[in-house]
Amino acid sequence: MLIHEQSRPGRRATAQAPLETADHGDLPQALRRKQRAALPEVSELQAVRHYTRLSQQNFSIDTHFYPLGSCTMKYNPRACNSLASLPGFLARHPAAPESHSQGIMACLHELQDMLKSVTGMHAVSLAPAAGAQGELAGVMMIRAYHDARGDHERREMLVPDAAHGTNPASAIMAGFKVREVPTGSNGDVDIAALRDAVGPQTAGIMLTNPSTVGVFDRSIQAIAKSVHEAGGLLYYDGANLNAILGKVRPGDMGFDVIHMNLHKTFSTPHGGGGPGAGPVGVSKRLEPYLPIPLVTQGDDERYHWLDEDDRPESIGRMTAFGGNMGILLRAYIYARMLGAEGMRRVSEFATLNANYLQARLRDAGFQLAYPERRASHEFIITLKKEAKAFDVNTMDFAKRLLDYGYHAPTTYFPLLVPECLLIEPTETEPKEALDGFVESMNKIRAEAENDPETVKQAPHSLPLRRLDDVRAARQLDVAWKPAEGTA
Amino acid sequence: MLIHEQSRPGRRATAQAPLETADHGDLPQALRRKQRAALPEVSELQAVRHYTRLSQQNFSIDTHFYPLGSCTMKYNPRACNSLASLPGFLARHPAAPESHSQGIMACLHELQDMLKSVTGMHAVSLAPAAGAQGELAGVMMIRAYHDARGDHERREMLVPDAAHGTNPASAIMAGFKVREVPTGSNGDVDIAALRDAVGPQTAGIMLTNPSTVGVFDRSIQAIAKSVHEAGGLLYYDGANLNAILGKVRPGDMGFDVIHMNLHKTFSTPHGGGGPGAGPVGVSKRLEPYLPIPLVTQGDDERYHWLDEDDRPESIGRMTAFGGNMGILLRAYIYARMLGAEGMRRVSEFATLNANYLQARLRDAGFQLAYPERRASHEFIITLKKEAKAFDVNTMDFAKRLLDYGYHAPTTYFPLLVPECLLIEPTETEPKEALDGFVESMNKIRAEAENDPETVKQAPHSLPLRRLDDVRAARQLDVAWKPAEGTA
Amino acid sequence: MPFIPHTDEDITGMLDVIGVDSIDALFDEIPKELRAKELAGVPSGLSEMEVTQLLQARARIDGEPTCFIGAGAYDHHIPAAVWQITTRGEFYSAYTPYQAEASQGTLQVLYEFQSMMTALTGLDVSNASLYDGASALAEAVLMAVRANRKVKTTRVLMPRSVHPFYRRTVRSIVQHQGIDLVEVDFDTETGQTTLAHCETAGDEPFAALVVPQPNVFGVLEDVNALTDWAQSRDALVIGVVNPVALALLSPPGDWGQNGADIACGEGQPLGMPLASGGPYLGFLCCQQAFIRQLPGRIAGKTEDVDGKVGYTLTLQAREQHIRRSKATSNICTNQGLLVTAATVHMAILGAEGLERVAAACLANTDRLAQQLCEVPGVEPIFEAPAFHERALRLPAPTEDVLAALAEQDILGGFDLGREYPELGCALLVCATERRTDAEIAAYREALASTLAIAEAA
Amino acid sequence: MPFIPHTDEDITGMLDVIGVDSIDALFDEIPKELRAKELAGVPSGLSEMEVTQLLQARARIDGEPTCFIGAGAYDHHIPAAVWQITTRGEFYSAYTPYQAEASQGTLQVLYEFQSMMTALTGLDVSNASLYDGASALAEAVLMAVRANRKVKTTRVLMPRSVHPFYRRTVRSIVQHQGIDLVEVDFDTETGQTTLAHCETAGDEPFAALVVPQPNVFGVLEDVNALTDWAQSRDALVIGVVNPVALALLSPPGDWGQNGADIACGEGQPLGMPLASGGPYLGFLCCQQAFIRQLPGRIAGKTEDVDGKVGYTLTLQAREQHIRRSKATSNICTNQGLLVTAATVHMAILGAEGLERVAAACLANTDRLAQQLCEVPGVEPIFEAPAFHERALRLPAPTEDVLAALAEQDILGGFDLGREYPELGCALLVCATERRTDAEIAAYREALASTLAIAEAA
Ligand SMILES: Cc1ncc(COP(=O)(O)O)c(C=O)c1O
Ligand SMILES: Cc1ncc(COP(=O)(O)O)c(C=O)c1O
Repeated sequence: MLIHEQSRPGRRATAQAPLETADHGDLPQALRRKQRAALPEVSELQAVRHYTRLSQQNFSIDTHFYPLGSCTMKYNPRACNSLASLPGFLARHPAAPESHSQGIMACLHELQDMLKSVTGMHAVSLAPAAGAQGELAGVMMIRAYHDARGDHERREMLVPDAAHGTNPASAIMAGFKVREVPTGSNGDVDIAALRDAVGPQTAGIMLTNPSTVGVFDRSIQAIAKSVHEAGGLLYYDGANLNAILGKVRPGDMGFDVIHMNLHKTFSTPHGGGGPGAGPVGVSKRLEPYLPIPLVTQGDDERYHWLDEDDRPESIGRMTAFGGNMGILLRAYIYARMLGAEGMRRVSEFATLNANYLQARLRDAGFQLAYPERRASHEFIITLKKEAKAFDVNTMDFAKRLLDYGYHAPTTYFPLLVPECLLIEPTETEPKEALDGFVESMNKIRAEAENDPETVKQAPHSLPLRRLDDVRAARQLDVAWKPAEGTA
Repeated sequence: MLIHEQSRPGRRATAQAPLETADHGDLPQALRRKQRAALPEVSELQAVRHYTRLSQQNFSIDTHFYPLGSCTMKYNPRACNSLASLPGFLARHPAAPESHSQGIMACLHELQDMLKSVTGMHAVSLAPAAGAQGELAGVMMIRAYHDARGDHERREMLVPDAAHGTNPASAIMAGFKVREVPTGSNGDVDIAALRDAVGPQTAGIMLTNPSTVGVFDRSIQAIAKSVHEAGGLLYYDGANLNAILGKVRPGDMGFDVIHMNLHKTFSTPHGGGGPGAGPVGVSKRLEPYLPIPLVTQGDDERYHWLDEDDRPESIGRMTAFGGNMGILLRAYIYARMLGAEGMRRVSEFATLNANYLQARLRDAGFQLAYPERRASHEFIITLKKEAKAFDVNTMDFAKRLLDYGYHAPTTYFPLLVPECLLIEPTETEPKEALDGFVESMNKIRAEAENDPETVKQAPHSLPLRRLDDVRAARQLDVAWKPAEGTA
Repeated sequence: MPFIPHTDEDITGMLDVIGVDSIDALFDEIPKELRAKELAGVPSGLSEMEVTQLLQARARIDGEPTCFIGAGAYDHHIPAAVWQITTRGEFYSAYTPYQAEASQGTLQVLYEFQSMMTALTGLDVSNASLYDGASALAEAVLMAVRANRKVKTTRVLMPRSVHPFYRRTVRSIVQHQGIDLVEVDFDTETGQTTLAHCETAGDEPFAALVVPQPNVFGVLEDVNALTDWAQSRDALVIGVVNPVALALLSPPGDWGQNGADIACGEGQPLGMPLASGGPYLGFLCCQQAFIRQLPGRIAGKTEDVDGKVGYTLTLQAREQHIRRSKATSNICTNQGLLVTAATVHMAILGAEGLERVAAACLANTDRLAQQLCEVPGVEPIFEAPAFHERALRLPAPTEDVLAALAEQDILGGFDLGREYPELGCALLVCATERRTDAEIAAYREALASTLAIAEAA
Repeated sequence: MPFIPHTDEDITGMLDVIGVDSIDALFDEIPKELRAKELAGVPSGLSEMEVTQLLQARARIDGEPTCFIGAGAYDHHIPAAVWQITTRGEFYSAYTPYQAEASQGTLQVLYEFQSMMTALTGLDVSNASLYDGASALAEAVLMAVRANRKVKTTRVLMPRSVHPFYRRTVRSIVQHQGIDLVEVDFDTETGQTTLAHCETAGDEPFAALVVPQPNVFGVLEDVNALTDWAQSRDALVIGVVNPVALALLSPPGDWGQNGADIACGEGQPLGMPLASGGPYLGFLCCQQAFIRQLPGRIAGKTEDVDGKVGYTLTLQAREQHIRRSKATSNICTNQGLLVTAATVHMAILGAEGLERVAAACLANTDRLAQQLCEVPGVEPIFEAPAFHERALRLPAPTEDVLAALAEQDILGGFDLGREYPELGCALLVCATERRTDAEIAAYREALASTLAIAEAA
């Protein structure tokens, strides 16, 4: 039942609004609202009960193993939330003067430094609000760089076919044309194809390494060389940074720009779809273009903002107030708890878990997409064999996993592997969770063989059975509306 | 699965203990622990996931209608929790000097005053930790009063048969003998029997009004007169204060002592069984005996504690540190949000809800225990008709209600009404919840008639079916123990 | 190992299964020469206790100033229930609801949010959030250019009365997509964008007109006239609105003859703490006709195989993960958790509660402006009716005045003069419902003495 | 109406069904003359915003002093997860699990708590909490007298080294049940209760001996000798223990030849904030033989009709709601929510984590005592090994010194001299793992200058 359906005219959570009725008599009639908005009218208990019960209908890290590939669903330390919510942090207005902002600025400045160190980049801006915005900022900086050199012909961005959809979409937003580069059968970029693709029109390439197919591209140095020699720059999609934290740095691999998804690698909440934070790091030559604001520390040890006036070449402002500060704070807290040694452990154990799960699934007879390769922090299996044999597809497996109490891995991404599951267990899951997952996969395959309908009709144990996506798109209903004549 | 069963030797939530290993070399060997305690060894995520999922297995006010008679399960405003948890309140040590305690003391002092006003008593102590401890304090004060007057023969406490079990148990703890007083068929105390019972041995009577049978005892003035004339005092069990808040005051009814259950009337959390707070209020003649500490305000407007030294006749200290301060604070916040007018509304709407639900159930054919009477904030129905006709008892009804998403009312209490349900909807429930409850009761009766097994086997929709209480008591297992030979 | 559950035994067993003898061996595909050394810039790990002490000190260091700044972020009361619910693990630690059956909580919240936003804005459909108000405006501009089938142009009229940070953000984001942002000036008497000013943009067609309500000065624009004017020229109208103000003000869907086409804005006033600027929440609503041009996620109602109502992400073909380079936007992660907060907030306040908040802010800011204008030399800049901000002219440089006030722990407002030099020493002040009479009086006193000193100097 | 959902329409409809025409009519059985007038002492209601402002001011007013007080309540770090989980509505707003099937969350937590407490104390069974440590000791005393079948006496030996507040609470609660509390003195050199002191209680039998470990001075008692001595006289032994200390110290179940019979104490150090003294949590454990004398609730393991494991309250026949005047205690509402916090806390820390906390407290208090004793005139009072508190003798009246320190926002400790005049100017100090070196150094400086001034005066 919707909260709107629990509404009764005149019901109120009275303690929550000013009790005294203030006058607003001098608002011109023509600019006033004629009819109250049809917001629900419920008591505070009703709202609390409704949303508490709704929350219970979610799978989440705090309740379930959630091996959603590419998303790094790992434990969000609770301290990050409570410390970022200290009254002193929550109360600060974004336009408060520096005299009253030293606490948060100290955290941001240290975070900039830690991110530089961890990525091997020369400078970092925390401004972008999420990964995709970091991508946009990143490719805009590539463009600004070429433009500043008068190199206006470089309008083509290379993007591997395995790339996340945000990569081509961001390149387009920055005014580039996108050219796809194929992935070789071993999972690495097809280097010959890449060499054919580069040229004077090449602005750069957007890569993630390890890539979205879950392997570390061994020819990264050759790729870098080839793109750089053609005059292009290398963009690093940091969504997979969890795999290499403290082990190998994008800057050392030859990347010129990187964005990081702090909501992945630095474990800030995914929040049912966000918020995130997508800081960008750059090599020295791109530094002038970083999005503002930046935090700097003066000789007096005090922190200062750098904004448009201080950074005339900046690509500018990505949001009104400098980004998702509360998320940056959570990432900072997490980073301080991990420390250098903890960061290295992140990638080590993420990789251990992925390789273990990969080995166990392989041993159980599931087909790996890249059987010859090490898994990074994630890996791909393809169920095309099962799909053919039992007429049960990957989505059916995914839905049936829900019945077994596991969130499904990412399905049908990347696009180049048919019937695939992209599986990312993360470092915070215990071995028992991985073993339980394997056991469930085995059971489901047995069901697929013996009782395919059970799998095809899944889920069975959740509040709802399988939902009709087609109906949702055909008979569009995206907002509750009051019945005619009411409200 | 128990958290212990998820334990693996050497697993740690490392961020949570001091990282540096401190020395404790000089503890004498004979006093040291030989083997680590078998506490679970889990990661932080495992603990969070385990307890988050466990929590989801509870019914609670925040998730369900919970009409548990005598318990006043109403909405616990969330602000009370967050404000009582402000760092300044949480950090204060109980033995902090008055110079550093003025904030909380101001709240406690005002709470004392508000409780005086609301009960019509002369003075209040906030010390008792819950209702039962308030009762103990109350009857101890009665004893101290008689003793101080040299009236040492008064060793008998009158307790109506309908009283809550804590009443006789508390009287015994204070060294009284308990004498039961019967309830008349109209729900009021049998006044003739009472008159027979009082005498020079009478220390007092413990009453709640409205009583636990859900009606207001109309002869309260006669009762008071009769007990007082016999030289006894009147004790008011404030568990039912929600019914009369702002409408009629125990002090005005003639009571000499009262305890309040702030976790009921003042809506502090029930917490799965506690904590509570059981302040006591007294008439002037009992004031010297109040349990300590008390808060007083000096001429300098500063607050001071009154403890043993200041109050030589006090019955003393009920807990080490003066009571459940955080709960008192929550009650204070609630009281301030309600204000005088809000308090009156509490009893009005609690009573409206109870009488409405009573009327609807009566109209639906359920038998009321006291059909001639107004309900107070709660009322009793008896299912003895249904039990006889369908061989389905009150407990079966209760369990089946769980399937319908309602917590069961109190069952088999008070003892004098057979097959009874004591139903207390509270003022914070909307009419829809009451209507839904009636509908479910009707359905269950129909099931009892047509398909009694479904009712007798209930619940069906919860994670567990009906639990075996007898087995629990016979094959006692009250703590997990590590397997022999292991830690 | 913080947050890592592996025991030594686990590690050995797992390596065995994999068939390697050290974790390091798992990284053997990474060229040796690339392997990272020490992370010099990262200090060693702290325990939660230590990090708590550090952060508590940081949170304390800046004191507890009284805030009279608005300018796009507002210090409203947030019911305690809002964040206690929002931070429940099931909301906090879930991801985008790709498996609808396992995410009905999030999905229904999105649907309810969309319903509430359409109710507030008077438009047909809403998405499920964008990053913030400014980036939402950028998306709205791009969307309008795509959606306007009547005129094929990339010109968009952008009044200068739109918040300067919004205008800059829009410029950053759209600059490489050929959008031509044409600035429109405002009337320095009233602070309003008049039709006359709009006309100066010339006769060439334009795809859309942006209409802020209230505008950055707090001033109410004549939205009806502006809407009709733009639509009569085949342009779309994009309202940039404050959602709390909408409790009192005519919703974009009601503007002019036909209503605005698109509305966007900052959701922060709906239950988000100031928190230095984020995370907040951009919202974007539009008329039904444009839904396929709407960027961002959308939750839709549907049924399961038994006919039970449920919710799912819909129209995903607009999004980057399906449409890739042809998507309506690159946005992926949005502000889901803030949507949850806003939804709970609106459910608790209801329309009447929001109206009370809006009215109290209005009254408080009136009182503040009145009192400050009693200080010699301080005067209102604009005449037109305003919502809960006021532009004031000071007899001394705004920057100096603000610095002096800050020393007294009063954050006196937003320095308008820096953005609008033509207004002179201009200050934008705001007093939400949380500002008390005592705080307003203290501000007045502090301003009076500050200006007295400035004059004496 | 705050927290009341009724609309006017609801009210009318409901009154109709009841058959009365006003809410007031529902109170018509209350004699008119008893009806309350105005509630003069209760101010009008405040909105949540107003009450927030009020409470924030109250929470701030006393500053943020550094706390070196222990004396029964300890300033430990509490993992953030503990209270974020504990305050989840399903735990926070549930009642006693009378309907077991609808309360498995609470019940399993109780069972796990009992399991953890038996592990810590080395005893067989635990109840599911009492109000606090002091009232738990009172219940333990009553229980021991009931449970001791060998000697029929109501004499109980109570060392003076037991916290004075505990002794007073015990006295209040048991005074009318004929219990004879016999005080036993301590050795002023070592701070320990020796057998010689115990012997002074005379030859008469006694039902139980209370043994604090550590005692109120932080000093470790020779629990093995005391236990054997008492049990050889057919008395039961009641340990009063600090649960964090138990991570390092021999558990009551291991004391002497046969182990203590009962152990109780304050659970506050297991995840409860200081919070002015409560809500905390009393725990009570005992050997299996005494389970039917144990007061308070107990959760037990059982099965449902399908044989699935579940939990339920058990042995309720001991309790007041069944046994009424013959119950083991009058307790009903206990400290359930704190049990939840303690259980999560212990699960997160584990035995090794608790051990680290205990060791860090020990080391910190050693350091503190050492540094304070460098101040001229300050010296340790006792010689025996101690846990995380130390009794120090001051060269000036404790009360004055504490007041002077408090002015510098240092809460210097607990005034022992007030309770034990024979110790002179005595101060009990404590430094938990949260106290930093800088704070300890600051205390030392402040004490030195305070005493220097005192001497000069
Ligand atoms: C590989 C990859 N790149 C980019 C992104 C986009 O990041 P965000 O969702 O933070 O915008 C994602 C996120 O899902 C991703 O997995
Ligand atoms: C009528 C009555 N009296 C007394 C009590 C005891 O109060 P508490 O549980 O707070 O100890 C209760 C609580 O259930 C009760 O209902």
